[in-house]
Formats: sequence, structure tokens, C-alpha cells
Amino acid sequence: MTRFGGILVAIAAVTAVAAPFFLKPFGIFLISTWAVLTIAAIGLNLTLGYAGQISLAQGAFVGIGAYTVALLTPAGVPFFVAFMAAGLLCFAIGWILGYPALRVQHHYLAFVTLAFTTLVFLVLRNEEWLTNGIYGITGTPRPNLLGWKTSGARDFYFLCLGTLTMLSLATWWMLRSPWGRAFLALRENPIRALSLGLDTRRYTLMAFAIGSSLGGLAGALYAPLVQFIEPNSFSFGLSFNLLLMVIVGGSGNFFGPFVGVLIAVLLPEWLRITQGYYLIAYAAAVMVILVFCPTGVLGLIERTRRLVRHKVTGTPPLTSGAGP
Amino acid sequence: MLRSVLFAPVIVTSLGLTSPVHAQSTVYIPAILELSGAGAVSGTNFRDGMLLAIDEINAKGGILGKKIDTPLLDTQSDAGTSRAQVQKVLDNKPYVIIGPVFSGSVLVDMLLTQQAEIPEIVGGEAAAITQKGNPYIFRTSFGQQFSIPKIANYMRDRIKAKTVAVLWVNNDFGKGGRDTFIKEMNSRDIRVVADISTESGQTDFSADVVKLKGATADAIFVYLNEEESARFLREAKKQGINKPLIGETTLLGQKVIDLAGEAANGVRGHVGLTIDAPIPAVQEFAARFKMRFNYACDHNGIKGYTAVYFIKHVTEKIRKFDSGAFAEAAHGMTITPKDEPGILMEATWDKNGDIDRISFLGEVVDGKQKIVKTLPKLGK
Amino acid sequence: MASFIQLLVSGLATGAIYALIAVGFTLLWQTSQTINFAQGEFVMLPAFFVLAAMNAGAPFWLAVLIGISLSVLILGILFKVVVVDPMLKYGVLPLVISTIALSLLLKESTKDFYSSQAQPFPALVPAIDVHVFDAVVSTQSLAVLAVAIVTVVSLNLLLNRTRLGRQMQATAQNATLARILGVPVRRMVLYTFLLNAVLVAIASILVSPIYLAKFTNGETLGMAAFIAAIVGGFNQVRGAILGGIILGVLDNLSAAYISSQYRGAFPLIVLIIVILLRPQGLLGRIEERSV
Amino acid sequence: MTAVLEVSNIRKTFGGIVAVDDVSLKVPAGEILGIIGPNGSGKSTLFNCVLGQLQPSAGEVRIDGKLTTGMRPCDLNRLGVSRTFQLLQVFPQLSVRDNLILAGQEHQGSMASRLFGRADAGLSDAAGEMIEFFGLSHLVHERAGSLSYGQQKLLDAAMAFMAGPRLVLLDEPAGGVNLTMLGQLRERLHAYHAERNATFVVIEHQMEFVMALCTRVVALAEGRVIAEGAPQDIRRNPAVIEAYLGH
Repeated sequence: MTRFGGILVAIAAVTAVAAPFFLKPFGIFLISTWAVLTIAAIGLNLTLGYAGQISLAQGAFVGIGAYTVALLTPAGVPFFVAFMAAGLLCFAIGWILGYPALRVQHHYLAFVTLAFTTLVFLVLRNEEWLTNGIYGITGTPRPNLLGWKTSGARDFYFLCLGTLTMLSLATWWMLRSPWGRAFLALRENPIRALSLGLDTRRYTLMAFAIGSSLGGLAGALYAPLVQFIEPNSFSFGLSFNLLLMVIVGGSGNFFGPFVGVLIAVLLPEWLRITQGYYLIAYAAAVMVILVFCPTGVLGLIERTRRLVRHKVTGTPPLTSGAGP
Repeated sequence: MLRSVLFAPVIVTSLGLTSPVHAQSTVYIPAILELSGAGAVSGTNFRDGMLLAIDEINAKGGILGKKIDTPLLDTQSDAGTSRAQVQKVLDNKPYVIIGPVFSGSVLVDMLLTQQAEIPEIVGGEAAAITQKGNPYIFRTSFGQQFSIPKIANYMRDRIKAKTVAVLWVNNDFGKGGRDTFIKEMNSRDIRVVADISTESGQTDFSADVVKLKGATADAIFVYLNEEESARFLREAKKQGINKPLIGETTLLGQKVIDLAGEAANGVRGHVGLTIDAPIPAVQEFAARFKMRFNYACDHNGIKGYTAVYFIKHVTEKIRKFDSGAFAEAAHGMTITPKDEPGILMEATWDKNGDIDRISFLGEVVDGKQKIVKTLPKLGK
Repeated sequence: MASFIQLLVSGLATGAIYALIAVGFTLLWQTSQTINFAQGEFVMLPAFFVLAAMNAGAPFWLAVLIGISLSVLILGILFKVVVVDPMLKYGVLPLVISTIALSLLLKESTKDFYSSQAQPFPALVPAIDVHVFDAVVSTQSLAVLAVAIVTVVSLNLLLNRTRLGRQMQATAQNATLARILGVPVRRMVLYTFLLNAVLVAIASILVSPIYLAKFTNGETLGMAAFIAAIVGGFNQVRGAILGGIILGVLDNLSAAYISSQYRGAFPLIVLIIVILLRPQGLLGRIEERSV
Repeated sequence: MTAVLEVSNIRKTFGGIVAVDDVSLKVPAGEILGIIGPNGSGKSTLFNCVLGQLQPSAGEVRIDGKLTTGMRPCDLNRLGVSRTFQLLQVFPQLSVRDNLILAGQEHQGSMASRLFGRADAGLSDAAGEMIEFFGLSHLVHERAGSLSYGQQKLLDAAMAFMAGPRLVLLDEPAGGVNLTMLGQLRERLHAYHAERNATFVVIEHQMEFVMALCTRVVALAEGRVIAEGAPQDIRRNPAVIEAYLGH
């Protein structure tokens, strides 16, 4: 990372830690939501931005994760165990959902995953014996970890932030390992990758499974954050939103999700000054952002940097990076 | 990351923007409503009824000399969002909170308002809401545990039904009604021979009507939202269903009648709140509403309107803006139109925050809702 | 048996509506790789144009014309110029997001600037119930079915018999090559957008009397159209008809005979199976994937 | 001794069209075999059948006597069979160095070791040598996308050699490369061949290139082998001339 970038990250990190001390509970709830959704978005960015596999199922995985925790913790399962279970369950399901990606790509894959999302919603709503159906599950407790009570808004935020930090470090590690290289190869040219000995099938499934498990882990925090989950919260609206966050932030860019989620969480709140018209304003804003930076906010910064370099060294600027 | 640095202050400002500097001359009574998404119809009706009341009251000098300051916060018909919005208004120390209408949202919000000890006046009708011993929750209409039994009695006493079919919309409103209904039917040993779920926003009801025709039911209980009710009634007429169609409030609402046209004729059932109630006050209100917003208000409009007058009256009784005292006083209080015209119909709030009013049995006769019988308050 | 025929007939009628919407959807995909997630809202909106025009005092026939021209202007030209063109060269995804945002924009605008309430909508054809075999079907549904079939047939004629149509197809199949062959590609793409705008307007005016005009209608219709388009064949106009009808009938049969709670699931399962076993759709051509 | 590559009676049909019709080849170790033929004569299809990118309709492929028909390209590659593509196939977003590391990383260790091991999979040096060998050292950190066409061709070849394959199939390596670059490429191929005694199979149009590079040439037309022998003989072979002029 460039020195410039390093400084920005440092500033952002300090802001993230300091913020809750200046905010009212609502503000803390917002940034907690940001932290949780960022985890899910990082997962989608891995599947979509790096491995180039479009998925409209991330919202469903957040839901599966949330229900796992909401169902296990009241049964006396320690939060940490339930948290892990959510991750593993979504890893397994994500692996299976990856198989269609071995056959079809692009919009076909998008619609398969979208169908999956809706099916998950139907199961969550209809299997009342398990999920309490449309009524949802109220009051998932916030965990005590080694004596640390996270019931307070600020404590729970730090739990989310901590989890986010650890998971993004892990992702960072994976992306700089040969796996990261393999994922990029998968996105840019699967056929060539195959001829270079890359087991593209295994990497594709991995990309799906890991991305999905991150979605599940996000959900594991979502349940105790909101303390009420219902099937509707995880219908395709959420999947669309997560996709929006990744694209707006800059897909295939490590920090894209952080920025994208921040925009998607804060902008609507911010626009509520326009009273009844805030959703219109928000939708318009998103479209404008995309017109000016189709490769995402960070993509734009990337491109301008390249253009500048281009002027100097004569390397052509790149437009790709917005996934397939 | 650049943007996040730029946006970080926004977190703070966004709060600055959302916490109105309410001067001493106003009382802060925020409303959290379904203004977009699936619940928008109910939410906007509720909102407009509420606004009407607020303007009337403020025009007359407000409550105890303070003008009502009611920012509208949209839940997008999503529980998570509504929770966030409640959190937001709680940060600004509200006196009372109005809304939301969706029971799911109510169930999550009431956890917070209870913690903060702020009364919440909701439009939700799910039975569960008032069964959690929450001393800060108040209804503006019958909970399903009161309205559905009235339907059940109607089925037994008037229709003399031995077997019934139930058609319900598969959201928390419809499911709640359906579950209560089945319970009530069993307790009156009436057999439920068909139990059909429909999707909210469903457009084609032919399959459901076919199933209903197949079922040998003496009567059909229809528990859907407005436009779905209308679509169903049209399909039912098309396929010539000849069983009595029984509904609860919505099905007999003017909106459904307008949408379904003559297909609505012959529909009967229980009406909790209706602008067609044979009560002058209600009809005058309906007229004022129509004049201002130029559409016919439904029961949610009445809920919103009476909610505000409920707050006004209780506050004037306790003579101060004290959330705790409000909750205290409101339980077991009966408000008559004599003391408070804006309440439209005499209403009593019991110890759980459930409301008790007179209600009606109605029937749709050539495109108009006709009240055939007035049911007394349960308390009497 | 009677009920079965009834389900079939109504399914057919519903399917025709889906088909009508799906056709435009596939056209956009073919010529400009646009997955229009706002297609449902595109169908919801023109009805409100018409209603607005009527509130302004226009007679129905005039209001209909106004509605169609407005949707050509807004959902055709404006949509292409403002939303699609700037983003096309950046791949499918940013555009997908943009259309998702657009659908929110259209829904909310309709709600805030017209009404959140469902609106009754005047019918082009009087609603008379016709008895076919032992099933009942409304003349309105028949009208939709007829229009859908006529549309697709004439579209096929246009695409296969006329020079213009062949140029459009060339554009759809290989824009670069078409350009070399002197096809005015840009104009062809614009034409498909106009065509789509007209189709959604027609669909809107046909279905609103049956389904009522409401700002949320697009959600159900849009999703149905996607499924119909893919099942039938993303790159085949007549595929949309088949897809739509399969979907409509399947939805009814599964709701009636299998499970009403899971009625939404069966079309999706079919969708997944079709995509996995025959990605090009039942009537679709295989799209060469560049190696 | 068994041939490095043995193709027996390969046949590939698309619908009704026969692309490759009963072709058999034997490529002994250390040979540089050229495959020529007019467009559509089935050269690339044959390649793809050998490399598992296509399933042959009939026939067998053996590498070092091991039956490999129907194997996935990645497994074949791990057996020491690598290729270049007719159209450029480098990873434009990755640096030259990363392109080469990628070409080598899957040939060692396990998935786990690749996740937890070193970021460069310990291939930096090997990559460096290969880059130097192809004279790209000055570009090592450039994104492959920003290289000139010829440079990318070299990189493409370098990637094929990165894992030290026993058998390399080059699909029109000379295609679209300017003469100086062409000379460099041919010279590099020769050098590599001499150093590692690798076996090449080359599809090429550019006759001079074939003549200069190959030890033996097979001519295809309409999916069939029409001639086979030393480059200069093939050049004079009437059947070959006919096949080319015929088109």
C-alpha cells in the first residue's frame, strides 16, 4: 500500500475507535451496523470483486448466520460457538451454491443466486417450527465474552469493530497469499488459469464458500445488534444492497466495502433532512455516483492515479476492475 | 478510505441534523411509521390522520400551551430500520412516541421504549404486543385477540357455520389473524376445512379461488390487505363463489369497495374502525380528511387521528409532560367524545394498553358499506 | 377437472402478461447487455402517467396516448441517455446497480408525487366473463393474451423479415461486426429502448385494470418477467412467451395442488434447473463465450 | 523409448462438422514438431483435444505413455504439459512477476501451504530468472496489461516455461509479432530447448519461423494429416501446396 494510503487507513482507524465516545446511542447503532455490514460486504467483494463470481445471495447468508445465532444462543450455546457455527454452516452452503458457478456465469449466475435468496426467505418464513416464521425472533442476547459484558451499545460496537478488524486482516492475508493471485486469475481469465495448473473449480468453490461464510459471520453479529430478526430483513433487498455497497465502494478493491457500506448506511440517514423524499434523493445520489465513478468511489481514485501515472510513463489507464 | 475520513464527521452531523432543537414552546412527539415499502398504505393513512389532528390542536394553541412537534421517521417497513429510528428519537428525549403500524416493528421497538420508559402508541394489531406486560405500550385499535373472536361469534351465531375456510396474507398481520382465527374456531368447534396462504402483493388469485370452491365450507374468512382483497373479490365473482365472504375491517373498507367495484357487494363482517360508522363525529372527521388529502381515509387514518387526541387528553389530565405519569394515568382511562371530541368514539385503555371501543357488524350493499349492528364495548 | 382447466386458462392469461413484460427485457439484454432491474417499475409507471393525464382532464384515449409518449420519452430515451449510455462500457454490474436504484426512485416518486394507495384503472376492453369449456376467463385477460401474441408475432416478423429487423438482430448478435457491415448500431440500440418503452406502456395499460395501479406492483411483475425471460430463453423473443406462460401456469398449479405457502418456490426451482441444464433457455440460442 | 506425446486416432466433431478426423502423432522427447495447415484445418482443435480443453469424440492421448484423454487441463499441466494461446492470454491486472509466480505456484505444495505459506510461494527467484531469460527484467514490476504486444508474447511463453514443463504446445507463437521480436522469441525457444531438452509442438503459419525452429513438420488439411517429414520436404510437398493454394 502506498504511504499516502497508509496514513488514510491510520486516520480512519483512529476515527473508528474514537467515534463512539462522541456519539449518542443512535450514532453508535449506525456505526455498529456499518461494521457488521462491512464484514458481509468484504465477503461479497471476495467472491465478486476478486474471484469475479457475481452473487446475489449474500443477504441470504447474513440471514442464515443471524438465525443460527438467534436459535442457538437461547438454547444455551455460548455465543462464540454459535458465531463459529454460523460461519461454518454458511461456508458449507456457500460451497454448494458455488457449483452452479462452475456451469454458468454473469447474469445466469446472478439469477441462480437471486433464486436461492428467495428460496431461503421462503424457508425462513414457512418453517415456523424452526424459525418462528413471519413473527421473527425477538431479543437475541448480546454476549458476555470472558467476563466482558457487551450489552452496552458502545461495548457491542467494539465487539463488532474488533471482529471486523480480525476478519479483514485475515482476508488481507489471504489476498496477498497465492490464493489471492489465483482468485484474480480466476476473474481475469479462467481458461488461461486452468492451463497454468490452477484448479479453477476448487478456487471458485472456495471463493464462494469463504465469501458466504463472511456473510454468515456478519449475520451472527446482526442478530444481537438489532435484537430482532424476521425473514423479510433477509429477502433479496439486502442482497441488492450489499451488491450496491460493494460496487459503489469499488469492487476488487480491498477497502471498497468499507467505503461502500459507509455511504450506503450514512447517506440515507444524512438525506433524511429532505423529509419524505430522502429515498428518492438517495436513489438519485447512487445513480450519480455510478455515472461519475462506475468502478466505485475508490475505483475512481485508482483511475485518476493511473491516469496521472499514464501521463508520466505512458501506461494506458485501465477501466476494468468492476468485476465481470 | 479517503471517503470514510470525509464521511466520519457526517456521523456526528447526521445526528446534529436529526435532533431538532425543540424550543420550550413545543413538545417533542416523534412518529415512526411505514412511509415506504410494503406498509406504505397503512403508514401514510396513519400519518395523514395524525397530521390532521396535530394541526387542529396546534391551531387551538397546542397541548398545555405547547405546540406539538412531530417529525416523521420512515421505517421502510423494515424492523431493523424502525429500531434505528426509535433509537434516534430516544436520544432526543421524546415525551411520547407514535407508531409504528407493523407489528414486527412494534415488537422490536417496544423493547427500547420500555427501557427508556417512554410511552409508545402503536397501530400494530398482533396479539403478542400487549401480552408482554410492557407498561408503556398502547394500542389505537383492537388487537387481533379481540377483533377475531368477534368474527368467530359472527360465524357461529349469524352465519351458523359448521365449516369455514380461511384465506390470509402471509405477513405478520395476516398470519397473526389466521392463527387467532383457527384457535377461536376450534374453541367453538367449527371445522376449518381450507387454510390458504397468499403472498402480499399477489396479483393472481385464481388458484386460491379454485381451492376455495373445492372446499366444502359454509363461509369464507378473508384476511388480506386492501388491493389484494379487491383482486380476490374480483376473481371470486368471476369464478362465481356463492359462499358468504366474511372479513375483518379491511375487507369492508371503502378503499376495497372502490377498487373491487360491484364484486364487493354482499361481503360482510366485523368492522373495528370505519369512517362509515353511524356516528356524526366520525363522518365529519372523514369529510375533513378527504377535503385535505383528497382520498378516502381508512381505519389507519382514524387510528392516527385518535392517537394524537389520546395523548392530548391524557396530558391535560396529568397537567404536565411527564412520560412516566402518562403511562400511569393512561391505563384504565376512559375517554368519551364529551370530554374530548377528537377521540370520535368512547374508548377505554385497559391495564395492558389494549383499547376497547364499540365496533360494528357491516355489509356491503350496492357499493356502500352498511352498518347492520353495533357491538357494545367488551367491558360492558 | 373443471378446476384444472380453470387454472390452466387463468395461468395462460397471467403468463401472457409476464411474457409481454419479458419481451422488452430480453430485447434490452440482447442489444445492449442491459439487465434492467427496473423493468417491473417500467410497467407500473405508465399507468400513472395515464391517470395523471386524466386527472388533468384528458379523455381516456388521449390520456393513453400521452401515457405511451411519456414512457417513450422517459423510459425509452431518457433511460438510455442518462442511465445506460454512461455506464455501458464498464460492464454489466454498475448498470445493474443503477437500474436497482432507478427502480427505487420510480417507486418512491410514484408514491410521493401521486399516491401510496392502489388506484382503480379504466379498462380498454369491458370486463365480461367468458366461459371456455368449464372455465371462466375475463375478456380483459383474453385481450392481454391476444396483444401479447400479436406483439411477439409482429416482433418476430419485424426482426426476421424486415431490413431494420435484421440490422437489429445483427446488432444484438455481434455489434462490432454489425458496425463493420455498416449497420447504424447506435440507432438500432436506441430503437430497442423505444420498443421496450412502448411494450411496457402497453403492458401497463392492459394489466392495470386487472391488477389495479399501485406503486409496488413492479416488484412482483419484474421478478416474474426475469424468470419468464430466462426460462424461455434470454436471447429469443418468442422464448419470452413460452417462459411467461410456463411461469403463469406453473404458479397456479403449484399453488393449487402442492403448497400455497411455497407457491413462489416452484418457478424459482424451474429457473435454476433450466439455467443449469440449458442456460440458453428453452428456445434460446447458445451465446458463444469468448475463450 | 515411449514418446513424450502420443496421439492415436483422435477425432473431434462439432454437430455434423468433422474438425479433426482420425489424426495420429508421435512426438519423441526433445523434438520440436511443427504443425502447419490452412485455417480451419483443425490444428487448434487438435491442440485443445490434447490439452483437455475439448473432449475428443474418439481416440486416445498419452503423455509419457500415460493415458490422459479427458483429463482436466490443470491436471495435465501439473503432469508437465503447458501451452501458449493463439490469442494473448496474460493477466493484464497482475504484474509481470506475479504472472510468472502464478504460472508456477500451483505446481508445489498444497492448498493449505499456498494459503499459509509465503506470499510469493518462494518463486520470486525462479520468476526472476525466467524474466531475465526472456529479457523482460526491466519490466518486472509493470502490469502485464501495460506491456507491448511482443513483450506480452514473450511473457506468455515465459509463463508456459515457468513450471519447467516436459512438453510445451505453442499455438502460433509468431502471430502478430514484429521481426526483431520474432528473432528474439525463436532464439529464446531454441535456447530453452537446448538447456532443458524440452519437447515442443508448434502450430504456426509463418513458414520461415517453422523452418528455422522445427525438426519435423506435420501438415493438416480438413482435419487429416496430409504430409509429414522434414521441414524442407514438406515445403515442396505438392499435397501441402495444393492444400494451401486450394484455399
